[in-house]
Amino acid sequence: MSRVVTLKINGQDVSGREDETVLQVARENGIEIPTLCHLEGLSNVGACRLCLVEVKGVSRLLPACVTRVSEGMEVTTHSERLERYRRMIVELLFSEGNHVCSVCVSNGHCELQDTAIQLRLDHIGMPYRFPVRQVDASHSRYGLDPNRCILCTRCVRVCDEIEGAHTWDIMGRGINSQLITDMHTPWGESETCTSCGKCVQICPTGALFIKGKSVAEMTKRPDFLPYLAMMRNRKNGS
Amino acid sequence: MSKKKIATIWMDGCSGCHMSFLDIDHRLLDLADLIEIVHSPIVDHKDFPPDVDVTLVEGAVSSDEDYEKILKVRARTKILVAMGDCAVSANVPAMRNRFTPKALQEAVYLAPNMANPQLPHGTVPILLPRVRPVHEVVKVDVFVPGCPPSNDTLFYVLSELIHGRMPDLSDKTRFGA
Amino acid sequence: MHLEDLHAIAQQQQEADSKLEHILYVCTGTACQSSRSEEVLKAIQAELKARGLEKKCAVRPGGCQGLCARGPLANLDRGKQLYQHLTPEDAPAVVEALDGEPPARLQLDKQLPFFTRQVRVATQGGGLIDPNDLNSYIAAGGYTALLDALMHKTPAEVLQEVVKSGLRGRGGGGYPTGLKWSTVAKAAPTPKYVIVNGDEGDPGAFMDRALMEDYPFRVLEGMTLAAYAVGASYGYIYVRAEYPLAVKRLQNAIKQAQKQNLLGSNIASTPFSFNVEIRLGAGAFVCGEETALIASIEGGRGTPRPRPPYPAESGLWGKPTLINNVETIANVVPILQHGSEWFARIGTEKSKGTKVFALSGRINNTGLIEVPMGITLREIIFEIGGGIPEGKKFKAVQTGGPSGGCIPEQHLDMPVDYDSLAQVGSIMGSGGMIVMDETSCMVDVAKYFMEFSMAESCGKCVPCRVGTAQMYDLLLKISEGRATLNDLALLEALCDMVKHTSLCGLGQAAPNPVISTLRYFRDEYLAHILEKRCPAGVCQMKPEVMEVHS
Amino acid sequence: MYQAKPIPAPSDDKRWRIVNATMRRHGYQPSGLIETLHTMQESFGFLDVDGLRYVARSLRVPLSQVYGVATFYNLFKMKPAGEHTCIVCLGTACYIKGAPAILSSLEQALEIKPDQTTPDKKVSLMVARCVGACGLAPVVVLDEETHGKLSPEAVVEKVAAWRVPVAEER
Repeated sequence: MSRVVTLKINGQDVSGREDETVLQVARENGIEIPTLCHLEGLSNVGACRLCLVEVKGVSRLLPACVTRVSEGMEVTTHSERLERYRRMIVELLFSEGNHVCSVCVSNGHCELQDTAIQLRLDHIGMPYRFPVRQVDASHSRYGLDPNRCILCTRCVRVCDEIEGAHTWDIMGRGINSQLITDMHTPWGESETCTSCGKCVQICPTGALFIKGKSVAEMTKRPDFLPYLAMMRNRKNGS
Repeated sequence: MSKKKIATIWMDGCSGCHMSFLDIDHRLLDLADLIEIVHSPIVDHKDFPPDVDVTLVEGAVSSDEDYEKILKVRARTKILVAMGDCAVSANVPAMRNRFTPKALQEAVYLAPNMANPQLPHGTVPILLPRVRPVHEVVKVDVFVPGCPPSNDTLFYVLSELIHGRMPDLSDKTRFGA
Repeated sequence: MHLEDLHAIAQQQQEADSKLEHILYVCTGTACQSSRSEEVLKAIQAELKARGLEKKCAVRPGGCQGLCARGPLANLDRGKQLYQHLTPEDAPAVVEALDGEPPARLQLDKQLPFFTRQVRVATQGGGLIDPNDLNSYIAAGGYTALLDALMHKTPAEVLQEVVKSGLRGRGGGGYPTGLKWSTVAKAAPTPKYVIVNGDEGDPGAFMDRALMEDYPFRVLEGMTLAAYAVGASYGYIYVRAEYPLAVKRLQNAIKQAQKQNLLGSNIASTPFSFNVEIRLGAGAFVCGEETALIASIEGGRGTPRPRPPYPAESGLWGKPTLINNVETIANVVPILQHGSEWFARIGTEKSKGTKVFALSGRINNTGLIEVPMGITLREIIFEIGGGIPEGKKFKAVQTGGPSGGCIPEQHLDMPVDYDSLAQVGSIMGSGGMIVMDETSCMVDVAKYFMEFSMAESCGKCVPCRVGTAQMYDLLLKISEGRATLNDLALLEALCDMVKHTSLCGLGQAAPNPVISTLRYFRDEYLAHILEKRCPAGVCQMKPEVMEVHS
Repeated sequence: MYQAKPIPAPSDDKRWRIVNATMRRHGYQPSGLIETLHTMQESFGFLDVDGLRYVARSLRVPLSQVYGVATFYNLFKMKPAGEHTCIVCLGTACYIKGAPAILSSLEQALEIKPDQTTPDKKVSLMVARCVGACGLAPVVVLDEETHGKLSPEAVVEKVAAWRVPVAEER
């Protein structure tokens, strides 16, 4: 059993196990830190950078999702600077794709939209890039609208780590990175997809959706994940 | 106290924001002593007047006409309000940005089932290569996202502004609301 | 192979050499090869043969003599005479004058500050070692350090020498090498790995290429010493595929070393075993980052992951892994040969030893130099480098590539060391040093580097993926005279944000060229924005017209 | 444990033996993927989807991962290159010594952009980050031969010579 450590988050004394992350301990204590790539039950990639926090004595900002708590640590999760950076990150995400909330299936149930509201964004200060991206509607039950994709790779990870199919991955790099199925072949023709739909349920935006849903009708149900992750770990003997 | 001069303009948008504005309904009458609507698609004033206190802008900047209009409006307005998602984020109108204006016009005007397929000449405004939100063209003072923003929101914004306060919209509206 | 055998080989070689009247080394590095140095070598060989001199005089392929701009270069009798601009047609003239004066146009003054101001540690041997021949390396003292360590020192003692030397990482960061080694040495004795990072990706940097091409055995020996010190049994050299000659020579070196039992199982009949494999990069700058490099060796996309855990604790295949840059590793052999005290006497208090720089751009003596830390930029540029050609005025020197900055005239008298360079907004970097004169536009230079970082961003984290693209667009806008002061403010806000929030070094450092040029050349940005003109006359102004569809 | 059946190479092209040899050398481990792609690229000049599928199956790497890796690295090409290649170095030294002028002259003369091939399949135009021969800046690599200090005109002339049809011998 791992040791219990005490630390301060935003001046509040809290305790956690030393194998827990700052994010976990913060959430256990009702302190919300925004995240988009993190999801309980999946491995962490530390890619969205929204959960960066300040730790006393460390000059760099640290991602709460992968930083372990330690004795005497003093964490600040919200500051003028962190909020500014978080707003800019969300602005970058909005400027990168084509996010048209008003006609999106996930309007009102979107983690990107929620994060923007939480951060009190009323407009996007970065020039919109308006990329040209093709919708993939070849799958019989699900659709992919890459215009709404924020490359959080939750779908890639759930497909690989939980379902074990590894149908999804990222091709290209940098600003040209793109979500693909198999050899960049249409989803409906995938040789590996089991149509389990886990990717759809954990997608934070309307990028992956169930066909036939109209505007604002697509609610996601990611809560199956911690349970499946636990069962999988048990089988693997860890 | 002299009445505040209020204007509204309509660029590339569905007019839903103006509908929402009209839905303010009788409460508009409450404001009647305080404001004067000097220009609006609903009151038919030909040219945009100078020295406007507040202009509510609906729609994105999409054509040469919009572009010239917004420059003029900005120059003649003290407080410019981007009203609704089209003005704030270019929203649905921007969905045409993946096509060139030429391809778009051909798809619309030269569709095979058209009775008399021909491209318009000089009769409609010229499309800009890309639809842009208002703040990418001119400075915007107040952003009111929403598709459309509710009449309550618009009433709140207007009342705050005419009383010389900046509205805090953080819990009142959002993108796509 | 034992120490005595090494000495015997060295002695044999020296005796054989002493019987020769002349030995000529012709540089066969990439730059000289592209000026036909291989043909020069063959022509001189043929000429010697034709004159029946091949028993008396030897002409051998050698390493970089440094002054690449004047290649092909050659070195006669250990520096007695230097040659420049050789062509195969010059072979008769060269052979003719072996005992006398070669034609003036072929003579290169060995008293040039370019040569006299250098201090050679990593490039010890001065290119007068045949990179294809293990015996030639042994004759120059090669492998004594390794065998001495294996026979007479414990791993801890080898490690201590490196710690005491004060050597810092030459790949850019300047992390103390000894500390890195200690962490890996302390890690649990599961399989451990040593990786030599030869993925030199900075545009305008070619130090590691030259070191791998000219001293492949030194890289191997250094790597083997590192493996012995930290307890690793397997190693990888990760080389850019764009460096085919380096790959070829390293492959050859591995084969020869294996044959002589200087690499492989039970090296020199000791219990220590170490094997090395070469892995080719495939064109991704980000793979210079430790965790991305590891992902690439594992066969995946070269995307970095958050640290900790550091590779020293959990690296390749999750095992403790030591990653050192080529130049760092090349310093290990001289340190163990001459002792840490000798090494620590070179350089400054906090930056010991030397640094190899690739000097290029608007400078007379472009090429490769090795200088002691603490030398000033002015000495490098105006003495060693011979100043700016065509009487032009110096504007800035860029160090650290896309992660570094531009240093203006006012800081030229600053000593070159890790901390001073950081203070003025640049970094030591891997050693590219590009000189710019008044014909370079600093906005254009910043744009150039941002384009690089944007194209090389792996795309994993948001700030780097989208931030570099947005910054590039803003720089493009500024360079074309379409930007406003608001755009400049947004650019600066993005620089700050991308620097502090990106996942890895590539993103964190991507804004540096912009930040440093804004710091020293803000007036150039303002000229583009407010006056719609490029002071250096580089950028084409494209003032915004309302683009309409006609 | 699931064992993939040995799968046949996409064709009986002899070059697949070379690719197989690389995979064998890496014990058919997934970590051999990049080395295998290098061999494939050297043997065939580019990576095609059927070939990638074969490699994926042989090394037991997911299809999407193979495609992700192949498109991540600059050196891997998904399309065949032309008969000749012209690589313009855009390293910093070359950049400030006139590489952009060389590149734009070539773009004009060949009417293609970097990473494209002329319609006659004669010339592929490419750019390099740095070929490490900064002393010779600006540098152009013509069919693997490094040329330094050339003017835009001289480069265009050399490249144009590739496109002149060789007169048929009678």
